[in-house]
Amino acid sequence: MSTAVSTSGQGAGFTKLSRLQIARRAAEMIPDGSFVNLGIGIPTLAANVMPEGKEIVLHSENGILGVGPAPAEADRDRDLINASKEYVTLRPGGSFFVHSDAFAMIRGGHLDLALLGAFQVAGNGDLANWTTGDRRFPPGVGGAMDLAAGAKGIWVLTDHVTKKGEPKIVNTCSLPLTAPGVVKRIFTDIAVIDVTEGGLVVREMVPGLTLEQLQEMTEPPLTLADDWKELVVA
Amino acid sequence: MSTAVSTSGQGAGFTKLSRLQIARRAAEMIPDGSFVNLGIGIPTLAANVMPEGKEIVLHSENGILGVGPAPAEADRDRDLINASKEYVTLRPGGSFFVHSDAFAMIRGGHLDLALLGAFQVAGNGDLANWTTGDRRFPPGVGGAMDLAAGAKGIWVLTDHVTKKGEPKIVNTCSLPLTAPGVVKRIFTDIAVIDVTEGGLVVREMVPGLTLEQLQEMTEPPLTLADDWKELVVA
Amino acid sequence: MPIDKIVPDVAAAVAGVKDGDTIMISGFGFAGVPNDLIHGVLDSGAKDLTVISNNAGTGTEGLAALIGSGRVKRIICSYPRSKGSDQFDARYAAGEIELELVPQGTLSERMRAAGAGVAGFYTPTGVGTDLAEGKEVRNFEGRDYVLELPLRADLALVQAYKADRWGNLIYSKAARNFGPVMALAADLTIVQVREIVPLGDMDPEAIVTPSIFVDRVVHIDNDREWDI
Amino acid sequence: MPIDKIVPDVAAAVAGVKDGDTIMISGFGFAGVPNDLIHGVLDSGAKDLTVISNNAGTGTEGLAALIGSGRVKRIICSYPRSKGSDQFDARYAAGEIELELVPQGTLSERMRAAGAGVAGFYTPTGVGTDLAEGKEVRNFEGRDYVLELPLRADLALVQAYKADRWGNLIYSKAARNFGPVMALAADLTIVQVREIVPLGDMDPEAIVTPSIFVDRVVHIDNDREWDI
Repeated sequence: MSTAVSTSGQGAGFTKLSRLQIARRAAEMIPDGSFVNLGIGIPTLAANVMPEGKEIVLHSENGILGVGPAPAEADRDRDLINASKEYVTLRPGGSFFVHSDAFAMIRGGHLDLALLGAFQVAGNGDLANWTTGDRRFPPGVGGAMDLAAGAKGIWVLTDHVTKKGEPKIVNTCSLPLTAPGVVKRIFTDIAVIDVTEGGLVVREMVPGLTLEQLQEMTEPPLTLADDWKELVVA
Repeated sequence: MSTAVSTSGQGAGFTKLSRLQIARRAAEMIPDGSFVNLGIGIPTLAANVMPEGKEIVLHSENGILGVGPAPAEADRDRDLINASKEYVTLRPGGSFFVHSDAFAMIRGGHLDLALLGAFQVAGNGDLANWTTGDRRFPPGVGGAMDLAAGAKGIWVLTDHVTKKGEPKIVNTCSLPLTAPGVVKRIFTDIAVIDVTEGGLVVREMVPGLTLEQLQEMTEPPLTLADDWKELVVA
Repeated sequence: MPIDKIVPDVAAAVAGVKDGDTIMISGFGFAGVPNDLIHGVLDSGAKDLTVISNNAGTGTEGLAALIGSGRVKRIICSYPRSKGSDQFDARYAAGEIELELVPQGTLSERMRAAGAGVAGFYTPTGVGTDLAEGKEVRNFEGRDYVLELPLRADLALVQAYKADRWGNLIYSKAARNFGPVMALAADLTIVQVREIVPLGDMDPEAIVTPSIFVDRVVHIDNDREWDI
Repeated sequence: MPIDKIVPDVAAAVAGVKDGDTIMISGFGFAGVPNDLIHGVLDSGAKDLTVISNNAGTGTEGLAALIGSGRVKRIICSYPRSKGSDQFDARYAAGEIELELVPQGTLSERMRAAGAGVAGFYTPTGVGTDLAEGKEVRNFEGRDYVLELPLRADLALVQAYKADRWGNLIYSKAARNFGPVMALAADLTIVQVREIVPLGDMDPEAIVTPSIFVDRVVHIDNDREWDI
């Protein structure tokens, strides 16, 4: 587990989670026995920090069920990579299949959960994670739209704000949508937020962060859950 | 190979082919290297009389490529049957697959040829082979409509006339169609007939049979091919 | 907690089946028919069932017994009548069972559509025939196609050869037939297998039905020949 | 005559490729990319090509080299931009290559449709997004779906692990990816394999791509690491 880094320039007394810690917190909350897709970016890191004592089956869009953690460098196999093109391993009970079957699993509603990255998430669960809209760069959709449309639940794993400090959790996505109204939970480097019919509900915040501070970095109004907890990663 | 039987009651000097001989004649004419589906009835018999020296890959709708001949009784395997529910074997190079893939092969145009049974064939290639229209009995379509719509070529294997002596090769099918305009060649117990844009062309007749006799048993007008031959089964 | 889809017996395997359920049953002819599971459904007493299966049962056991019990109100299949399909034939002649006849490729593709999140597809099969009556026909690139809709089930009863505790399956020869595609299309996929193997024992390249499609597995070591 | 789909070299494997062809290329990231066959196409001089592939090539070899040659006028893919996709990025920025971006599941399902005789299908993927613009949207049971059409190719270039002379294929781990579905969708399926085995050597239960989908097989024993 990498060390959390202090935020700089915000003058605030809290420490942001690393990417791996975001992935770890999401991994901890996955119900035991789930079949879960890990999308490109922070989500694929989760395979390396799955909690002990639970049996969760990880799906990769490129035709793998039962993805295991990254191998030692000597054990890397160029035929065994995940959606982020990182080397992975296969757990006992795992299987390989053709792309069209991988997406039959996705679109057919067979996955309990998909963990995805995001450029923007709106207060109503709209997700934008495939194009910055900058026409100089080619967009890349990959499996994001299929996952957003097909998995029973969508959790987003993302930094809370952009590199420029702008909110990524917004009233309305300014970027083209991946799918409307699909996100159920947002794991950021400072909070865990549920998307509910009544709006965004903060379940966890990193120690030292106040709701006011979090609200300043978030466009839609936030409510603090009665049973909110400090966001601490094991 | 069973012995040909003499026709009775027609006073004609010709001998009809057995079902196995019909299958054998069709098998002889399959181009080398073809991938061929064998439908229920006379067609599945062809697997037992494939010509030597050619390599033809037989497909069965229930998920087999590389169907071989019937096994000896002691070698029967209840998991290895063909479309007619007869015991078969698998040739080296054969494979098993799910029904939906078996029909992807069929509908997707990957089969060079399908050999099917028929209740009626019309002069324009219309095929009727799934229901007698008698509402007391349940109809059964099986894979016939998929094969008729999907294979590159359709050959029909059938008796020339019904048990009552009525023509099965008709001007217009009175029975509900399996598919319109798909039959390319008809193998009967007395002739081999091509369905062409210019009408039905007789390629082969059993020894002793005249065109006039054949025409009496056939509704649409027949033309004799310039290079017609006696229908003799090796 | 280790995932364990293996249940102790047939009753536990079919637990929850209820009146009015739609049940897919694997098999083509006598190959790959989950006879023990079918008799589990029979023993459950569930009625007003819709059965989706390629054939309509033969002999006196298995699907024929279920149909003979009068608890199947409707069957969706491609080829109901065979030598020995007396139970079905009698009920059909008496107007006591509804029949939806579906071309075999359309049957399996409608199952795949249901399992793959496809809401409809255009097939050339059946165009210009009675079986396309009342269905939307649409022309693509000069050829007509029929719109077909997904076929789902509450339960799929599947026979396979081997399973592990995650529910990975391999089959035996042509007994594979409809099993893998029915496993996609049902809310609850129940499998009877001849052998249970330890997790990791199956070649990951050769698994036919990945674990995600399977809910319950029951080991049937009495592999008797049924009258079907 | 024995069926023998094995050809002696890459040039024979890609013989017949011509200007204007549409070519599917297997692979996801660097796994399962048929680099030798891609260079065969490059060496053939064919131009005005349309490439269908999940990614758009990285590094200096393989698909990146083909795109860099300026002979690819159009690419249909789901995820063109990756670390190292400089060849594509430059051509795209210069307006020298056309891009049709297709969601990955729609991409593979459109291939399957082409290979399975399906003229169109309704998918929930992309509804309400820019990638569904101009496409028919239809409501089934209260949910919107987009009509997607089959995706065919003149050639499919596929990398597999083992083949026999009939063209049966098995793959290696996640290098399987698009290979089996591209093999369905192309008029001519050309495969490079690491190993050729005698007919009958493969387990018939474990064959992933049955022989019927394969046209030519070439053995590449030089399994070097490409700059991709």
